[in-house]
Amino acid sequence: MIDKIVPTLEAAVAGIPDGATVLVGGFGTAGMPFALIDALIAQGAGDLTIVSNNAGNADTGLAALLATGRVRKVICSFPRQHDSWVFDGLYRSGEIELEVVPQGNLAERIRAAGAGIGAFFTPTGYGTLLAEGKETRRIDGRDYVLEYPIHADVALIKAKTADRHGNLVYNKTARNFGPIMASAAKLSIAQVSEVVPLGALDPESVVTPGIFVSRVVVAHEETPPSW
Amino acid sequence: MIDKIVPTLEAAVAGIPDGATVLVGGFGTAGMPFALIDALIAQGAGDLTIVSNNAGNADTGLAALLATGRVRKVICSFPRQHDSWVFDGLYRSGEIELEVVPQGNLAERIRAAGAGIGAFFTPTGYGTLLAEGKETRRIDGRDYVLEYPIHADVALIKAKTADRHGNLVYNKTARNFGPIMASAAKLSIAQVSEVVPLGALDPESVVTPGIFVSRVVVAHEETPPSW
Amino acid sequence: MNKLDRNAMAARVARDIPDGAYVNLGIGLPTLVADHLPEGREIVLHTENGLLGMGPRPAAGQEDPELINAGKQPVTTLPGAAFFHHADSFAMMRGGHLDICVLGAFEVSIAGDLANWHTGKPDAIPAVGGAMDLAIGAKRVFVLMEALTKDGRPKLVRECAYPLTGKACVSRVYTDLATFEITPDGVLARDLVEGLTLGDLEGMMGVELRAG
Amino acid sequence: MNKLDRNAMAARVARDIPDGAYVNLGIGLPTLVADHLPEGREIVLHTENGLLGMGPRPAAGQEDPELINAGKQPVTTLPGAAFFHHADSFAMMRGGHLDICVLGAFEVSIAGDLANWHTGKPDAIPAVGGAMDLAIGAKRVFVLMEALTKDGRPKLVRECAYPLTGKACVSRVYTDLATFEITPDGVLARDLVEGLTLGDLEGMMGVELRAG
Repeated sequence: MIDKIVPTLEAAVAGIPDGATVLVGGFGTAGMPFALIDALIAQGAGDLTIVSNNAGNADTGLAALLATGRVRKVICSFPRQHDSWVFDGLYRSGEIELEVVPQGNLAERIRAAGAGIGAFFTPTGYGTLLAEGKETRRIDGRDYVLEYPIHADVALIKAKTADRHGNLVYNKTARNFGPIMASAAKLSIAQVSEVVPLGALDPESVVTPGIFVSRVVVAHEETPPSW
Repeated sequence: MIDKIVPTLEAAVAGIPDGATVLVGGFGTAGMPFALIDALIAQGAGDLTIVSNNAGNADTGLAALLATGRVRKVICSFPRQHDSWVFDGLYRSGEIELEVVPQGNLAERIRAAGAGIGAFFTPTGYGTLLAEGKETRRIDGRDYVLEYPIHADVALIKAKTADRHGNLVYNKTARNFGPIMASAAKLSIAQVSEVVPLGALDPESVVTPGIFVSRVVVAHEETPPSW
Repeated sequence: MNKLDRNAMAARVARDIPDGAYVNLGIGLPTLVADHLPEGREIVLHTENGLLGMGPRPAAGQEDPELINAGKQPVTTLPGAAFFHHADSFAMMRGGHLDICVLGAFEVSIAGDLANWHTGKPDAIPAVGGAMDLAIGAKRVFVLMEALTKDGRPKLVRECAYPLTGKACVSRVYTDLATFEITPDGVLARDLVEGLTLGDLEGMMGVELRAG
Repeated sequence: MNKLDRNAMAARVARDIPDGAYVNLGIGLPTLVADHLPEGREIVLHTENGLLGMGPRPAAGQEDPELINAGKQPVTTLPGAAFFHHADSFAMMRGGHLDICVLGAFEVSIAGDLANWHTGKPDAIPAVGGAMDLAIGAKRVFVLMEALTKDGRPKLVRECAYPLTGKACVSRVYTDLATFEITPDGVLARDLVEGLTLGDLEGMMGVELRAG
């Protein structure tokens, strides 16, 4: 019997080791797994590498995790925001490493990890600072940069509905990084608003098949506005 | 006003030029766009390169197209079947070129074309006849072969339901190559069982967004069994 | 000489977006283009965080925190919309499926190089978001920007001084003074505001221009 | 010596598939494994043409031509099923998400090389399908085959004579004589059929074996 539903947030994040690379879903607050991030803070793993689109906003979610000092490195596309003061402070004082990746390369690198691709040539970033030192190649008259997959130990994502197999559907633009992150981590953990009986999700509309999901936990939380 | 619905199969395949590379959906008969293939035969374009999983069965569909002598080359994963006598004859008499590609590399090469990827390293096929002469690389202890995208002029696919923007949903395992082929061709043509008003498809469940679809035509046809 | 105001600039771009186009509007000034799309044209807006068929900002009180645009502002969906994940969304861009992308810029070079992501200041925290993907992510990339900086220096330049977002990617530059078409044979200027001559404009921009 | 029959061979493999496993069963003999999955285990079957949660063949008259497996035979879906397109399906395989893949073979080498797609005959039309993807497409690749060809030559060999499907990809080989575990330190043989000694088996297979 397959039952990936775990009863508590504590059980959901159990066993995440020090030194883990953790993918964290969300674009703005949409799809950001706040409850799982809080659970990870409580769980206490350190020396983490966090891969997410941003590097935290205000003092909650990712920013709260960064504030614990347990994050060694952030890989993201857009760390600097009007309310990214936690990250900004750590970065300026040299307490955190940063790898900035164009958003589409970030997404494709995560997808490549899940899809078993060893590396790929992307046109994005060619001829810019972010491609410095990287292998390039001209193919069919266009210039490309070679990018590598981002494999992770853990993914923390948020979806709308799950069944006990871990099949997921999402809500609107909260889908964003969830499906690809689920595929790229050894341990993929989804917080969802509700669990439905097996068979209730239409097989034509499942976005993340359960094979990509290790644990599911129900977390009732309001998504705070991003604006 | 966007209205991609065309009234006839003839209009659906209008303008396909000689020498075109044509992606043809389907795995077995599921998802095979028989009506569009028949229309292409009637339309008369020649010197074609056909990209499809198989190389035709019995005397209908792709096999009928091959029998016209208008196909120069087939790129596929599995040409040889118990009823692929049309292809077999052309191949043995040297009248058709064949490029055999492992099925997952075929799918990923089509996806890469749609996704603007210049080339990618895949583990599939490494160390085999099908990788002979290809660039290889060891990445993180695993061996990979470099594969290139398959860009096409035309895609002929079959879906279940469309709206006038060309948004598509599919039926069961007839989905197969449809979504990636739609993304990889300059002119993507879908035959569907029904057209619904704009807004009738759930935005969460659209599989192929209309941006990938050029023309939609309604074709009522029974899918013949593959077995 | 009457410079175009922001709304007039946005309307000028909007006029050139044809019926049926799939379009991504960048953050900032380009977002304003949505308010000026001509009546009677059906234009499908893409937002890179996973939506085609984006509609306008909802009425106050109707905002959904899980339905936002790339600028993280609340939006709506129009009939015919579709949601997808980030890899699919950027594949759509990188694969050249969007007809037009409208972006802001610090500088555009006469070769169509774009600089719009980084001031290059040594103490700036680098942050690129989707800028580099947008720069190469459409059949045609339009830039919408003021022609001059606040202290009067031209933003259409021989070579970008700011770090590049993308090379040779801009097709056309819409400004408050004129529209510039970037071509392999040089920059064409058109739609000069009343009272501005091509000679004046060349002098202000410091690059060679031809009437287009 | 009683060789296992096809059903006993399939049952032997099925016994080793744990509860909760995601599994792809190749065409031919491996398909038979589905009929022997032990009661009480929930095992999710993948078919590479875009379905997880594949169920058994439907009753006569209930077949759906658009719901088939990789062997193009009619199947059903079980609760919890999901459909996806070909690139996603093969990404799932190539990305190592399946726990087990069960394949037929012409030959397996003691290094775990697999040959199962091509006889190598000069007049054969090459056709690979998903064989090479399956060969590398699971955490563990099990081969299910007779130990000997019809004319008595071993199919577990020092080096494959047939063209390879994949290198060093096979974890375990189930046969009608014994089960072979491919390890970096050599091949372990276990589950020898009654009346067969390790020495007999070594003699028949022509490769060095250790009791496992």
